[in-house]
Amino acid sequence: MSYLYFPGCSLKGTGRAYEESLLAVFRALGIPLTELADWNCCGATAYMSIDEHQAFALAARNLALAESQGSPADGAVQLIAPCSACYLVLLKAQQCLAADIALCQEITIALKEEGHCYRGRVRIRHPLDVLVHDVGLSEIARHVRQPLRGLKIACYYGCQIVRPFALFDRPHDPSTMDDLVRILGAEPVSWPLKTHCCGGSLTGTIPEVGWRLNYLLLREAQRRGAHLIVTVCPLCQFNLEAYQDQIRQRYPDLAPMPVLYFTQLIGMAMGLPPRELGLQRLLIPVDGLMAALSKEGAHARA
Amino acid sequence: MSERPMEGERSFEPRIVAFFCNWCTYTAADLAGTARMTYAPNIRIIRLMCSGRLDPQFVLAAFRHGADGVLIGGCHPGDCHYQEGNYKALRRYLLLKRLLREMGIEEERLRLEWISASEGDRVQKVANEFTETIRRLGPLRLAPRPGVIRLPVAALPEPSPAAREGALP
Amino acid sequence: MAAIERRIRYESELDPSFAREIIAFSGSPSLMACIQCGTCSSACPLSLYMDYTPRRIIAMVREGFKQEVLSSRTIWLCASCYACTVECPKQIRITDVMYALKRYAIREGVHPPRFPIPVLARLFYNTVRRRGRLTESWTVLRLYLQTMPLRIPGMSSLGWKLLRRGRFPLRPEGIRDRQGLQRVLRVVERQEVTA
Amino acid sequence: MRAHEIYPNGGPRIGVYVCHCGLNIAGKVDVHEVVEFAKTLPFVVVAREYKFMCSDPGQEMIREDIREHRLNRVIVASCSPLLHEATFRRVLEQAGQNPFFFQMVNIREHVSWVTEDPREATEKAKALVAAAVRRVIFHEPLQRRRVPVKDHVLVVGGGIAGIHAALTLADAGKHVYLVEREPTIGGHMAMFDKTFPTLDCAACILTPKMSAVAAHPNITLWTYSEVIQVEGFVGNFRVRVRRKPRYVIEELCVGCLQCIDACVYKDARFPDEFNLGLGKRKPIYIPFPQATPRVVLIDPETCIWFKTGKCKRTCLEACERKAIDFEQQERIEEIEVGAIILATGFKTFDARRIPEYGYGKYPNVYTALEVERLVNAAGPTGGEVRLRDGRVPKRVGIIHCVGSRDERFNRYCSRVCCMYSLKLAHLIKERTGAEVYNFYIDMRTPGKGYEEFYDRLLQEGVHFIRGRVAEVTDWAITPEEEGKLIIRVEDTLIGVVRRIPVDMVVLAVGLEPQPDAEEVRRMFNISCSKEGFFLERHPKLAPVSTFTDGIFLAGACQGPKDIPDSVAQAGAAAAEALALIDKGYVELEPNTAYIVEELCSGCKTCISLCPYNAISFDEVRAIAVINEALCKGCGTCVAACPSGAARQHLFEDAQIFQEIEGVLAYV
Repeated sequence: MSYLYFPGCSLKGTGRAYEESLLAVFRALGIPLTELADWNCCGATAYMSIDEHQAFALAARNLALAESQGSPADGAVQLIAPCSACYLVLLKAQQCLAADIALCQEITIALKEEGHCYRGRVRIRHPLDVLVHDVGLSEIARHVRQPLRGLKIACYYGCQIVRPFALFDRPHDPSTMDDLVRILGAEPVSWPLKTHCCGGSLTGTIPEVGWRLNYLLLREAQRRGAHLIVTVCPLCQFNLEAYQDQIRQRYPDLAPMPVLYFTQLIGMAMGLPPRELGLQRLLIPVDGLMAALSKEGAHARA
Repeated sequence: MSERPMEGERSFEPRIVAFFCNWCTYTAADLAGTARMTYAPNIRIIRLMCSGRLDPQFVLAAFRHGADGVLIGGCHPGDCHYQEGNYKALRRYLLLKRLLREMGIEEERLRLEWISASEGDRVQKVANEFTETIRRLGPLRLAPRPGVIRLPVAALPEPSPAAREGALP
Repeated sequence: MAAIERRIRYESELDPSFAREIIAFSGSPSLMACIQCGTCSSACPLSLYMDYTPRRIIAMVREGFKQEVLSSRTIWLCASCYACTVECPKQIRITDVMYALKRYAIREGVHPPRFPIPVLARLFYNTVRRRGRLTESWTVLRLYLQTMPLRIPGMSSLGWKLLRRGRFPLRPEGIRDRQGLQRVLRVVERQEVTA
Repeated sequence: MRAHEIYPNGGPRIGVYVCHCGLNIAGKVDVHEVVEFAKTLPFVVVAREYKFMCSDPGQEMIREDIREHRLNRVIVASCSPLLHEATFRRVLEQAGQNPFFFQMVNIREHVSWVTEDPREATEKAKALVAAAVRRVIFHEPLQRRRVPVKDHVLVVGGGIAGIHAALTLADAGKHVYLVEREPTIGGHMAMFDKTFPTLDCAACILTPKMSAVAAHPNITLWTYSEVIQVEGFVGNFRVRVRRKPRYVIEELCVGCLQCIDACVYKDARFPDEFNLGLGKRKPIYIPFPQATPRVVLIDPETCIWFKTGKCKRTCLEACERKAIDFEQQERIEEIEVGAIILATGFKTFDARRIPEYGYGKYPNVYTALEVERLVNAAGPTGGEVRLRDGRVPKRVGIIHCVGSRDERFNRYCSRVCCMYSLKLAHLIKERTGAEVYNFYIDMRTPGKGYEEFYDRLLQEGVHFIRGRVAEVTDWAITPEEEGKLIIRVEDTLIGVVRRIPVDMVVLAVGLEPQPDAEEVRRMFNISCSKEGFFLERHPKLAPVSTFTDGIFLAGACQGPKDIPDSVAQAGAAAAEALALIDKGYVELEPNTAYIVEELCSGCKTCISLCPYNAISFDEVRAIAVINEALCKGCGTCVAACPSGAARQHLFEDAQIFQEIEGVLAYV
């Protein structure tokens, strides 16, 4: 199956390593991934706060582009959206357009201005969903060169990929990432904050509020014995990683906790070169852990 | 007594005859009433004991006498009060659809629905939907329709033997 | 000591059509079915900072407390995590109600001045409308300049680190067919006005 | 031929009566206009309106008109025939008319209550009246069939409702078959320690009734048994019951329990169903000491002999009366009864369906039913409230409305949870001295002595926090939360979100229909309401009847109910059953099919269609013959007869054709 890929604005900025590692992993698995040409902002949270219908139009334009650029499989073009916010907004727009005929007409008329047309034949996918359900855990296991043995990981799903529109995992106690992490040889820690919110853009707008939320997440991961947190969303990753200095000034009991994209973790286990995975872009490096791992790996091989 | 206005004089109001079985659908229609679920006034309900009593002639008669649509309501499969009358209704319904097609009547004018005694909301939904379907299809144009009541007294059919035998008080 | 305030509300101070407007705006008629159980508030990760809990916002919307609702901090603190929407036993789309309230407040211009969240929303909106995509670096810089200039020194080291790691590219992003997109959005806008 | 020639008394003389039903009809339909319209219809001699046609003066008005105007046909336009058809037919009878010269027009449920616009409602009412006038002209005099009834009653389900119904009927001298699926009767009530609001000991009030059932000469008690087939109709049901083998001969076992002591398993080690797995039992066991009948049973799933065929079978030797029978087979019993009472009860909501409450994940989250066993003196802990690790909880949170009042699960209020939560709060506090928190959405205490009980709990210092809990978690934020379960809730009366650490969480799970309610419903040919409980014939006026005559409902199978209501309903169901069978016969609607012999071509189409084998073929005359005693009046054969020879009383083709034309002629 071939997939179209909708990066979203963050994957071209703070989340560059997400894009790099995602592309690297898919390449290594031999799955073609084509970036959607001339994609635009998905119409996420902030835009929806100003104008809902315009936000839907933004999302629908991307869906229309996907329909014209992709080749359908099972009647729909598969469009991968790695950012949780993009994933949610595209899904939301799709479901609202399907449910509300008047809205759908309004958006169709507007899209015609640019010569686009959306017919509802796109399936919006999160890469976690694709990797676990399309590619399959056994196929990924086949590609693991350097099992992440001994690594304890807090799988952080964040809010928007599991609720309220997504269907590929349980909204209260998702487990796909835990299963994936286990296949890579690492150990997912049991922690109750898998889907608690990171605060989204609040870290930028009301920093103290956002920082406290992230402090609670980081502290709990730390207390449950996690070596690192793995995320599926550029905003979650940024919030959890970038403000750790600021958080520590207020809450000194916090030790540095690396925060990786799940695609980076897969890449590490597959033995892909760190630079291809954008590991050098992390603010809290995993070099130490990597070194320990490769020693372990050497041990295992010997 | 108001005569039915000519088509085109005002917006078309479909005339729909509904045959509901006593145990499920008729009861559901009662429930819709008890729950005050309003729906299109175009549905005229005729009670049968079972949808299996539905003689295909009833449907044809309804169309002949001016119905624009006919709705049949029975118990869900497996729920028939008389074991399987609803399956018989289903067979006749399928046959009727073919027949209607042959007669040049749109087959959407006949609809069969399984509605259980607790599904008052379904009566509402089906009544509204079906009325809209028929409204979209427009009036059924067959032979001229009766306007005022013309009870064919002279042509009263023979009463059944029981009546003839003078059991009347 | 805080100023003593009158807490009574007279009917003439309320807006009886407010609930209807918000229902239409949010597409969530089940709002009227709220049983005030408070699940939304306790599911909300941010309710601890809110002046009114989400449950109270629903109650106030329903009763027409328009002024209080639109000027409350609550609606801006909503991070759209949808926890309340998923948990609500009456299936009220609370997140969408919050979006509707934000849009209403921005339209009426009643949100707290220089409050960073609506400012960010506006910056985001303008950039996307103009260029089709967002450039995170510039948006954040503008936001800090407009709302929290004094915090810039404290954040500069983070900015520098991000720049060095290539995570803060300053080259503005944009799509090719900007005019086309703007036409699309203008048509949506026109239709909304006529509707 | 003209109508007056056909009808000896000068042709149809019709009276039309339109009911206001207070404002129920008159508030929407212009009743006066309908009456004036009716007067213009052929053969209508009188047309009148009245506020309440079903009232005495209304009925009298019709009777008088029948006499005065020599009416021979009557139409009443009011509510649903399912409600008052019998009433008005009786009116005709009282006035010396055959009751089947009557047609009812449903202008309430089918018109005034479901139509927005008064104009349209009035027009619809007129159309339906017109149809009825046309129809009733073709009505004929009919006689009701009388069928004798069997005077035995089947009660299905041996909880408190079934027990009470069975005892009531047995005391009235009727023979009762009480069939219970479990090895003992007693149902949920047998699991409780105390009952609200009086704190009566459940066992003290229930066990005497259980023994009375076992000892009653008029009751045949079949436990560990299930109804597998129901045939027939009111007064004459044929029922097959499967009696599962308990591998112990009931008649011989005296309940000495020596076999249990003798079992090769020295310790009880299998989860015990009666204690919801909180206690243990052996493969040969008795559910609880007061089980009725007091007869042991062997569980073949856990018994070594059944699993491997190798066991010393020490139980055999231990039984002096030789009651143990490893060869026992299931038995099918066939009975004939006149009435059936269903008292199949409820099941509790599966708390795992709300993962955020952590049931099944955190060991110290319990369902209320489990806690009933914990506080029960005969329960696994001897009545001490202890957590699974043996600790006594110091702080306990009780979460109300688990699975109830929730669009995602059950929309309805389960009615009993508030009160049983209060009871458990009281018992837990009494036994442990713990701080107890109740988390409720609304307190519902409508019942005799219920509000007073709530007041007592308030005074006892139990905490009542108004708010639905979003989450139970082991995620501690502050030091006092370490090692506890934390309940996150909005205290809605104060308007702040609180986190309350507790040692034990009790989930007040709601009541749901039994998982097999749907199959039972089909077997007994009754209906279920939307949420899956059995549907009563009328919520107010026929609350224990079903749409199938002769089948009655008692207890929580009809909807969530507490013990007093279940018992009251069981008494009502018993009275209805008694009223039915005591009369000795039932009158059946004369809506049977018949064959007009001269028209029958002998094609046999009808014979295979009849679900009741009521049609046979007369080889000599080469025609179909209908046995009216077997015919139930569905009319399937009538609709299928190609020559029009099969007809149905009360639903004659001519009548229905007139009705069709009637509703269409006037729109």
